[in-house]
Formats: sequence, structure tokens, C-alpha cells
Amino acid sequence: MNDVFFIVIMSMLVLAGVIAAIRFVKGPTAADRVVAMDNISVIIIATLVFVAYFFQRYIYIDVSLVYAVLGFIGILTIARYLEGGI
Amino acid sequence: MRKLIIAALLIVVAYVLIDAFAEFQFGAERQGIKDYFLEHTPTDLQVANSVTAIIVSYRGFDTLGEVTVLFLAATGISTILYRRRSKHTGLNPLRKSPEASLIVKAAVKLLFPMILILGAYVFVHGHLTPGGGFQGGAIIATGFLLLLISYRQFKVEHSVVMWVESLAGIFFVTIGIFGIIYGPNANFLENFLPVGNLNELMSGGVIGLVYVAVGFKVAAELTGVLDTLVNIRETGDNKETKE
Amino acid sequence: METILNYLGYFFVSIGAVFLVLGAFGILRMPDFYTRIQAGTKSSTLGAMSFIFGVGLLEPAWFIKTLVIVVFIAISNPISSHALARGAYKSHHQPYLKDGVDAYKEVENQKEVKL
Amino acid sequence: MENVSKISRLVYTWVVLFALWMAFTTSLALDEVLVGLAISFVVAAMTFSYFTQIGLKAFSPKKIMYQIQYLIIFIVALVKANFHVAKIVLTPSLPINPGIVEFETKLNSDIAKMILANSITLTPGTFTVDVIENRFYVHWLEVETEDSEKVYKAIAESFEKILLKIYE
Amino acid sequence: MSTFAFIFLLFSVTILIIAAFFAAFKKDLLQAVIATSIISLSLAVIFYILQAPDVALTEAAIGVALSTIVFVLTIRNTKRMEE
Repeated sequence: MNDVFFIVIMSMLVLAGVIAAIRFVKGPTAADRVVAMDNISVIIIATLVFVAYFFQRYIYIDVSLVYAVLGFIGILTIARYLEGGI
Repeated sequence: MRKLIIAALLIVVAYVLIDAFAEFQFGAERQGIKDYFLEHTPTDLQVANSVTAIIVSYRGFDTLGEVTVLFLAATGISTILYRRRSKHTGLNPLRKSPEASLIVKAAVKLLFPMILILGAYVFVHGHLTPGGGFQGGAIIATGFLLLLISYRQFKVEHSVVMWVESLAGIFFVTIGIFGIIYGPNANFLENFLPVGNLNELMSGGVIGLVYVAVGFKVAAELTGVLDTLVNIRETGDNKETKE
Repeated sequence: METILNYLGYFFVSIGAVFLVLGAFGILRMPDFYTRIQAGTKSSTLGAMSFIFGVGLLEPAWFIKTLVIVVFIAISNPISSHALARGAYKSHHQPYLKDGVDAYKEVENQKEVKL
Repeated sequence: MENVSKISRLVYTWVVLFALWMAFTTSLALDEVLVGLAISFVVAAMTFSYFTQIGLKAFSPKKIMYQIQYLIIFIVALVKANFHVAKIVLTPSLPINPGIVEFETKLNSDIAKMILANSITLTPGTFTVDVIENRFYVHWLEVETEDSEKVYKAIAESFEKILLKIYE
Repeated sequence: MSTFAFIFLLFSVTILIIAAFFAAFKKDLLQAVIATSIISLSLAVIFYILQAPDVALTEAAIGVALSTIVFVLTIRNTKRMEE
């Protein structure tokens, strides 16, 4: 059960990542690409938690915690640049 | 023509790299040093995270050197950019740039203390979880960055930054000297505290103290660098004069 | 009890993965930036929240920490999307309007006149 | 909004940050607790002046009830929003008619506005683009009306009723 | 490491290479910066799957926020389009 579940879920995450990456390559403007990057970073947070569950390592969760907290700051910076704020 | 030359050069580089790595076996045992550390860190120092033990304890002097390099870089950036800044004190174009939206400001109020707590957690638990002084310091500096980009009137007090940085550096060196005085082998940065038990907060001897010092130092340095970078626009000698 | 938690966990993780895929699909299909960011933010926020919550249920000892991640995502993801939409509007991204209205345009125009 | 004493706000901040620390460590060992108390006190003393407006009153049973009610309404709206988006995305013709509308809110506190904006962002078909003073500018996937009263009724009323009770 | 984890690793490397090409050849430097942060995201995943959480955490703390802001500030102080 566990192995099949792992493979199915990881394939779905990979699929989501690929679709977001297509938008990243296509996206005509910088803002579109930032949206794709935002989406990819959320997918990666989920992936990190899931891989930690697969390896059964509790301390690995810290990495995804740091990602969840800091991931949005980079996007906020780019947004502030776009509106001419910084 | 230029592209052809670049392509030819790339092929040469690729050939050299392939030749160099063809015999190389990744993950193969080279010097047996890996086993030594994996065996000895849990028993010598009671540290759960071997990487931390190597960085801070076995190679503690290197870490002091790295922190010094960072300090020199931060000082260099401040020196170069600070001179420019004092040249045009008259104009302040940063005050005219649009403010962040009310929602971002409110969220920053809420999130900033939480980021500080997260950073403190990362560098206090350097010897138990992944992470350590450098990462924790970077997280705290990111928290200050959040304030810098969303509040125009927020200012970092450079004197406070300088004091925190110097005190943390002095603390680091003092721990090293205490190692000479009280350590069993009288070496610099040697462990002189009881090592405690594996997986507890008070374990690993001096590692926790060193990481607290490194955390404060890195946080202060990076905050200073970011503040300098964000405020260069106040000189007005970039966009305003070019366009 | 154990098995019920497990099945709940599998359920939440699967739902989360499905919504993550749908969110990515949304940003691929939508016609302009604002509609893309709508689809992307909603689906990826709920997807990631439910996914991580599900992992917390599968491994009850991790539950508190996963809950912290869920709360952080719920706060930070809409904020960054909102800031991005505002930034995009201020850098002259016109929204795609079929026959809709744009009430924000007046505010922006007024501001330019004032300066 | 009435003034709340500094002590109450400090203690509230301290409690919240200490709870966060305990969630990070997930251990009840004595040294963790002591270090956590010290660090969260230092951070709380630095930041309490803007972390909270209502202080310890947020823990009164009535407000906790309202917070739980808000959470339930929010989660229901979030799930609905996702099925709504999924329906739109999976329909080949993309049935959308987007536009930006505005409405006014009665909330005063910044954090309440932030929570309202986040909720609007995560609920069906709407997305906060900007907030100026107390006017919300909302991007709407299927514009039904331009009248700000009707917009307010359709988008924000259910959330704002409870937020007014929590934050006023 | 299971075979599937290896495949996932290859996939991350592919995304990394695509983003790296993007960063190198794009004339709009802001988009190059966005590509750089995708590089750092996938690099963190690679470190993580190779079971080096220390490095992944450093990559997260530095690559995601700090290096992005330094690049963006530099673009602000120079100019956005490459000639």
C-alpha cells in the first residue's frame, strides 16, 4: 500500500510541477512567471513534507517549515519592485 | 564566428570534465574519515547532528575564519556604498516611492515576531536539527528585510548593528580562549563544558554557545548589508540622474 | 483508531495532490494574469494545506509541526499573491475584461494626475 | 477602539510566541521550556507594541467562540472556492466574465482588514487587489453587479459580521 | 534510495537545467532573477532527496529570499534590460 501510494502521489506532484513549469516557460510577462514560481514553491513545500514522511525523518520537517515562512518574502520583494516600491 | 569559438571551447571543457570524472566513483570511500566522524560524534560530544559537530568543534577555527570573511565582506560593502550615500544628503527620493499596501503592512506586523522566533529556534537547536548559526542568522536578517521593504520609514540603527556584531565576535573568541584555559588539552576552541546527553538541548558542550554567537553575528552583518543596499536610492545618483 | 487516522490521512493527502494539480492546470489555462493568480492561489493554498495536514494525520507525532506549516501557508500565500497582483496593476498590466468593469482604474488614474 | 494596557498586550504576545516556540520544539524538557520562555520574552518585549491591539481580551471565551465560528465559515468557503475554480478550469469554454469592483468596509483595525482581505482572496471567485483606507478593490471572476452595496452583500458580509465582533 | 526517488531526482535536475538556460539567455534581468530562484528551489529539493538537510536548509534560507532581494536591489540600482 505504502509504496504504491508514494509513487502515485509523487507522480501527481511531478505532474503539477511540470504544468506550472510550462506556464513558467510560456508566460509572456515577468508577473506571469512569478505566479508560476509561487505555485512551484508551494508544490515543493508539499513535496518536502511528503519526502520527509517517506524517509521517516522528523527533523527534515524543519526545512519545509523554513521554506513555508521564507518562500513568500522573495515574491513580496519582486512584487514591491514591480510597483516601484523599493 | 564568436559563437563557434564558444562552442568549441565548451566542447573542450566538456571533454576535460568527462575525462577527469570518468574514473571517479561518487560516494566511494576515500580516506575513511567519514566513518571516524560518524562513530565519534555521538560518543565524544553527544551531538545528534554530525555536520554541526564537524563545523563547530573539529573544525571550529575554520568557522571563525568564515565568520571573519563575512565580516570583511559586510564592512567592504558598507564602506563603498556609505561614501556615496553621504555625498548627496540633500535629496530623499525614497520618501516619494509608493507605499506597500495596508494588508502587507498588517501581515508584516504579525509575521515579524514569528520569523524572529523561528530564527532563534534554528540557531539554538543547531546541534539537534539541520541548520545552525548561519541559517538562523540569515532567517533573522530576512525578517528585518521584510520590515525594510514594507515600511518606508523603518531605519536600522547602524550603531546597534555594530555593537551586536562586535559583542558576538568577542563572545566567540572568548569561548575559544576559555578552551585554552579550561580545556583538557588546552587548545583554542576546545570543549570545556559537560557534554550532556544525546538529543537534549544542553548537549554538545560549547557548540550551542558558539552557534548563538555566530547567529547574532551573521544576523547583524546581513541586516547591515541589506539596509545599506535598500537605502542607496536615497543618494539619487542612479535612476533619477540617468533617466 | 490507528487505521481510521491512516485512511483519513490518505484521503487528505490525495485531495491535496489533486488540488495542486488543478491549481497548476488553472494557471496554464486562464487567459490573463489576474485570472491565473486567482486560480493558482486558491487551489495551491487549499491543496498544500490539505496535503500537509494529511501527512500530519498519517504520522500523529508530527501533527503539531505540520499544523504550524499549514497556518503559515494560510497566512503567507494570499498575502504574496495580493502584493503581486497590486504590483502587476501598478506596472500597467491591463486585466482581461470581457464586458466587465474596472473600478480600480479610476483610482490609479487620479493618482497619476495628482503627482 | 479603547486602549488596552501595555501589560496585557505584552503578556498576550509572550503567550502566543511561547506557544509557537513549543510547537517548533515539540518537547516538554525543562531546559527547552526555560530557554523558550526567555527568548519569547525578549522578542515579545521588542515587538508587542504592534503585534496586537486587543491584548489578552482575545482569550475571552466569547471571542474564542467567534474565532472558531469564523474558522468554520472560512474553511467551508475555501472548499467551495476550490470546487468553483476546478469547475471553471475543467470546462472547455472557460465561462468567466472578470472585472474589478469595489465596496466599503466598516472595520477599523488593520489586522482585521488583513484577515478580511485574505478571506476574500481565498473564497469563490474573488481576489483582493488593493485596500485604500476602507475601500476594498476586488477582482471578481463572474461580475454580477457593480453596485457597491450589492457587492458588499455578496462578497464580504458573512465574514465581516464576525470580524466586527472579534476586533471591536 | 528507490528507483522512483532516482527518477524524481533526474526530473529536478532537468528543471534546474531549463531554468539555468533561461537565466543565462533572457534579456530581461528580472525574469532571469525569477529563473535563478527556481534554480535554487530545485537545488534544495535535490539536496533534500540526497539526504543533506543541512545544505537544503542553507539553500532555503539564502537562496529563496536573500539572494533574490540582493539581485532585485541591484537591478533597481542599475537597469532592468540587458543590451
